[in-house]
Amino acid sequence: MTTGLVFAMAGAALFALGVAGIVLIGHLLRRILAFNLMGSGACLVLVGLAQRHDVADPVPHAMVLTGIVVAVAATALALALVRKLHALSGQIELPDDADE
Amino acid sequence: MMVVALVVTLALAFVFFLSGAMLELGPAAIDLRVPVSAHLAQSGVSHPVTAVLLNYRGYDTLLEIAVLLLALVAILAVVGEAPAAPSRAAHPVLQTLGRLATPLMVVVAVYLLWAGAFRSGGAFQAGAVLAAAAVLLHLVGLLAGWSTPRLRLRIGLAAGFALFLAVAAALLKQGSLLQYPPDAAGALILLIECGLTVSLALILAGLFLFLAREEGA
Amino acid sequence: MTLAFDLLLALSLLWSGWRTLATPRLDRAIVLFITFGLLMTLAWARLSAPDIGLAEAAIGAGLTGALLLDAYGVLRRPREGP
Amino acid sequence: MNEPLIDPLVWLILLPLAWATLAFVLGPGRGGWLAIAGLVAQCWLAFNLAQQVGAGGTAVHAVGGWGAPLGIDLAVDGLSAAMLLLTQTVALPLAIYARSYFKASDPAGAGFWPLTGFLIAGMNALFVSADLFNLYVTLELVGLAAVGLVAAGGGAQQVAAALRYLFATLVGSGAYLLGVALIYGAYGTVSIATLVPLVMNDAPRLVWIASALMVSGLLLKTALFPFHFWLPPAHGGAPAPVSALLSALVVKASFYLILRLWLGPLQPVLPAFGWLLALLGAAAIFWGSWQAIRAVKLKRLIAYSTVAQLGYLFLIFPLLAAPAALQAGVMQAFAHGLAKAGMFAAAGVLIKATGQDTVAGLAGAVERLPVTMFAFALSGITLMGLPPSSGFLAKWQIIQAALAQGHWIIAVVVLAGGLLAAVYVFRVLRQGFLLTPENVTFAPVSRTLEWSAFALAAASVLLGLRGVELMQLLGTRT
Repeated sequence: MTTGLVFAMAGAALFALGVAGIVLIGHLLRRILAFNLMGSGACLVLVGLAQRHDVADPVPHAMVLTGIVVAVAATALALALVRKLHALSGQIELPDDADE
Repeated sequence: MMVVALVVTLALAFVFFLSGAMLELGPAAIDLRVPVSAHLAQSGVSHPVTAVLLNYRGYDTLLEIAVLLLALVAILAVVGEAPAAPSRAAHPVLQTLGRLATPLMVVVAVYLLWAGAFRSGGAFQAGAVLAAAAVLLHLVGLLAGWSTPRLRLRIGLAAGFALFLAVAAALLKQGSLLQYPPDAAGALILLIECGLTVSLALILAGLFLFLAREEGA
Repeated sequence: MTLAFDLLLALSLLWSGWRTLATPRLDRAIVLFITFGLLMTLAWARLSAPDIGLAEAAIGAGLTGALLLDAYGVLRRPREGP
Repeated sequence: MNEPLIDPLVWLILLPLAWATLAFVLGPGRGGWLAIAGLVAQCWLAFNLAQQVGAGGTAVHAVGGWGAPLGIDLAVDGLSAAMLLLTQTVALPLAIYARSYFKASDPAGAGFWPLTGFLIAGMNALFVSADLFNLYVTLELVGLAAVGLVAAGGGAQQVAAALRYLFATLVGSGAYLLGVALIYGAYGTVSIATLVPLVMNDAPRLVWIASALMVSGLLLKTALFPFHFWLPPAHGGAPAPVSALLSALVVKASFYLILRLWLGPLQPVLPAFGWLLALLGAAAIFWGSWQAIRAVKLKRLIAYSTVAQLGYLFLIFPLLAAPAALQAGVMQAFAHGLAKAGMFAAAGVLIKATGQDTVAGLAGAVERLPVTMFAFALSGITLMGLPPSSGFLAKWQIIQAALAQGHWIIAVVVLAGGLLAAVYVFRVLRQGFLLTPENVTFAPVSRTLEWSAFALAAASVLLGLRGVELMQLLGTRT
């Protein structure tokens, strides 16, 4: 068991935790937290699995830097939407999709 | 309750199978570390991660800055027109702390930008530290939230990306997009990184400060 | 020895991630999330990726944490619905 | 490599990025003419590229001059050239439509031009990318731009729809990213061209998990039944030009990527799931049509029709062994893209004129807005699959491919879907033919809006007569 593999597995678990959180939790701020856990998990797998023989590889490092920036952009957009929803309706959970 | 049990079971099974598949994996067929270091001399920088980020896979980074700028545009479109929140005066001690920390953070940012060429650091980290300084100033009440951006701020927000895009297009005459001539690569990458640092700092700070104005609205 | 440290770190990552979602109070959840970000920074250091560590600390834990705390401050004030 | 400075492949990405940035700098609501000028040039580039590909096969552009696997390659074959052509030709009339749709101070139009520019750049980049990680970045570009467009200037319901869409699209791209991470771990590269022989040679269990993750993520983004839950509120609630862009183009981007993976690097793995996708496609056709038949609101009806029409795209997957199936799928993407853009554009006119978004409120529309209702009917003809429309050609090809391989059940699904489409299209038309109620007035609507909707709808029918050229283009593949 190498450092890379340990963190790749932890990443897989974090990803699953994040997805389960997004599916199960209604509160929007928590869902955003869950999304970030999911993203961190995928990044850990990307770097950890590539380094399963414990030699650093710069290519996934650069990819993860890209991933982190994309994640913060998505988080900020999600927070702006949540705050707008709260300002308009006072809610912090998604209402049922009103069909009519 | 049934749903929770189902999701948790699925998640656990997924982690179990995925970990198992990871353990049985043989060595990868391709090792990119070889070409990464083989071409490092022509890349214009000596730090491999920066070489990947701004040269070998610079196109990813170009699109990634587009994502960031786009998120800011979307946020501005979502929150609409609103007056800027006034800065709330914090405790004097905190304000002094903010005044002291800011120049220090600027120095750290400049160092990070400069260091990116040959060791860990670069435009992203530098821009993030500058943005953090702006957020800190806002939190201690020395910087107001931003209202709808005027032309000058919009230019600042877009300049880094526009510069990157212009360089990428201009390099087409070398044969393909973002193809740096080896002798000018270092200078061009530094130019792009300087532009990116300013715009990234503004955008990242903007993600915070444009939202901060909504308070009390 | 290092393997034990890695395992401990990986478990703390999972634990803080789990608590972030499960803890009843939202403000604690956000603090736990920032803790999670700092633990991630440590993990990147262990994976010999200092570049990511720097970015994670500044963006992942710092900026995202500030954004979340700020949003929490606004959302916690109840507003009258329409 | 062709003349570098006018390489259409690269400029199809750079141009929309440039006008998006300029439109942002110009300020909220500005930049419409810039976008239209840019799109005219992009249309020309896309036609040019399609001609090049049709004549000389595929084109590859090594970004940075490094070449895969160290650098990122862009590659164009018949399939990508066709998708580029579809995107530019649908986007141009919609841009003309949108410029007249959003009034100068309309908050819904505040970010429209920069967001649309980034959206189109993202799609064009996606269609030409030959690198799995680069594709992830383009997916995020498209997804976040689309969410911003849905949310801009909207009320609580629209923001809620945007949030639901955002989480769906983020989970989708997250799953895709994890898949890419596993592929990189297994092979040490994310370049499609490099991966093809490697996966063919040896696909360990991890690659199966990666394939499942990537495809499920993309299905979520394509809104294939049962992942369609986010689509009706988002497409039904957004302003009409946005609904049109999203329904006609954005969902096709992730469909294209599934197809690309299927025919390329994941070929040894994915065909095992062909019938599953076709089954979901059939369910989408029935469920979406049924909901469209029941819908009270006009845009909801059209959004559910999108859920149904996307189903046809997935019927081709068990048939892909024959090249005719690919042609059928792309023809369906064209038919639905043009028709749905025309239909949402027509719906926008009707909503502006009647002041309400219900099917019941359309009484008298044929008398007052004949051009728009004619556009709606033409789009309807394509969706039903009546000759000589492109929809007919697409459905006919699916049926032919299915019967040639002995899968008559797929042919039955296609025919039944056409009948169901007729029910919801005629529901709208019948209401439009009713006499105008006494107390109802129609607000005047700009001619530009009516005629750009008409142009899209007419194109969807007329394409049926020029289908052969498109088919020939698809013959050229890497």
